[in-house]
Amino acid sequence: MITVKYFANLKQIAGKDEERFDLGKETTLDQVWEAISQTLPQIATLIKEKKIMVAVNYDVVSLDAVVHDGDEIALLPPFSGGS
Amino acid sequence: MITVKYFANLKQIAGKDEERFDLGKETTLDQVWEAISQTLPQIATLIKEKKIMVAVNYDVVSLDAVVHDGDEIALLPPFSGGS
Amino acid sequence: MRSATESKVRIQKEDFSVTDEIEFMKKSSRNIGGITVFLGTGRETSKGEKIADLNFEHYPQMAEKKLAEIREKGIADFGLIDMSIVHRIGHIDIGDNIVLIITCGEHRQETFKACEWAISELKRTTPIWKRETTTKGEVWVQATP
Amino acid sequence: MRSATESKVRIQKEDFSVTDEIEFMKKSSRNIGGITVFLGTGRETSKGEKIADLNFEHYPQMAEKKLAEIREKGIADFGLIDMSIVHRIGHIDIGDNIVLIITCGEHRQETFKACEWAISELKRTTPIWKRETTTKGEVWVQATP
Repeated sequence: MITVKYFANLKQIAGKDEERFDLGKETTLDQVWEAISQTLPQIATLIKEKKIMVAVNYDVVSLDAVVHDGDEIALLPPFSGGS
Repeated sequence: MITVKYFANLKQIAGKDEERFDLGKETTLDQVWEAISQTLPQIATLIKEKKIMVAVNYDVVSLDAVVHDGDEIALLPPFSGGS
Repeated sequence: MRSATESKVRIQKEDFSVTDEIEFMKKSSRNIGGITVFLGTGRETSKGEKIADLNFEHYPQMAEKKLAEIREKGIADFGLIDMSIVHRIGHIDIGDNIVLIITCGEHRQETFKACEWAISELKRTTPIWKRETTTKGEVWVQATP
Repeated sequence: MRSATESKVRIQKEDFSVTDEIEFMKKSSRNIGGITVFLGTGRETSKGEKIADLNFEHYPQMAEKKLAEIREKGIADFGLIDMSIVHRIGHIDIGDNIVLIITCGEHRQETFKACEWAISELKRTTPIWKRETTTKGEVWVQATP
């Protein structure tokens, strides 16, 4: 299982904090987006338009990264911390 | 009367905080140094070597400034405030 | 109020005391000569709109990890004695403290450079989001450089 | 401890509270978004020599006048909301606060620039002198830029 986490406006769009997908031992982010687009096409579009950064296990990765069973994937809208 | 004030190491060299001179209604700084050199030749030398800044009535002035009766002249060694 | 002694990078709901955080940092060394502090606070207006409510959310673990990376890189790259970063989350009142960055060095020059770099880096790399409620409604703010 | 509310430029023997000074400055406006603080503190060593005693002396009236000029010019030139400067005189222990400069703005950029400018300007224009006593004896320190 991989976990996908939603933050800020993405959480509002998704209507949830996180969801889980069973995509085998190893898969690509593209296949994760494919899985998300089944129920959340709006979010898949934002990813394709590169309006979202992606972190795997707390580090930002490129959109062609490979992910593994047990990984935590986070979809991160532009940050606005620091005042 | 004009007042001449000594600070930091100049106070130690002069052995006093300040002294007063009666140099008439209007005079030049050169005449003030002349008066100082009578008793404190060491300080007059530091002034000539431009190792001291001079303030008249709390503003730094050039060494050819004219001073008036009642003015406060301060001899200022290089500053070292601010940590 | 969570204590300054807990950790040099923290994300917390509670307010912090700038004096306590500085005094804690001073314990790092007796050779600190310059300390620069950046304090971000809640403004009343945003792009001309009056703010009714201000809220911060973060991605736990990743946000703390990024702050720790900023601290380590800042100390190494700028030759600091120490650095600390605290960011608040949850509801913030106008005028309240939001973020605190403290940089300590032997001399002041490196502490200014490092502090300014650290707040830019925080905005760029740390998963924290601001939600502003104004008369026009609620918006998740986009990053401002 | 002399109170933050007395004046926004002060020279005093007593220590100050960084938190109190910041909170006093926050009262200037509800639109402060960034505050930069520089705090100079007493270091244990100077040019490799261990410091046994640290003392500051100032030229009363002129020093306060110069700090007021720095404050006014800094606010005007950098577009700040407000600025305050406090400098201590007399005996300073290692680790103790010496000087505090607080710059407040709507955004952070101008507060960093103004704070760094203000401390350089203070060192350049304000008649304050440091006397260090080390194992080599007592010296009046020459300005360090």
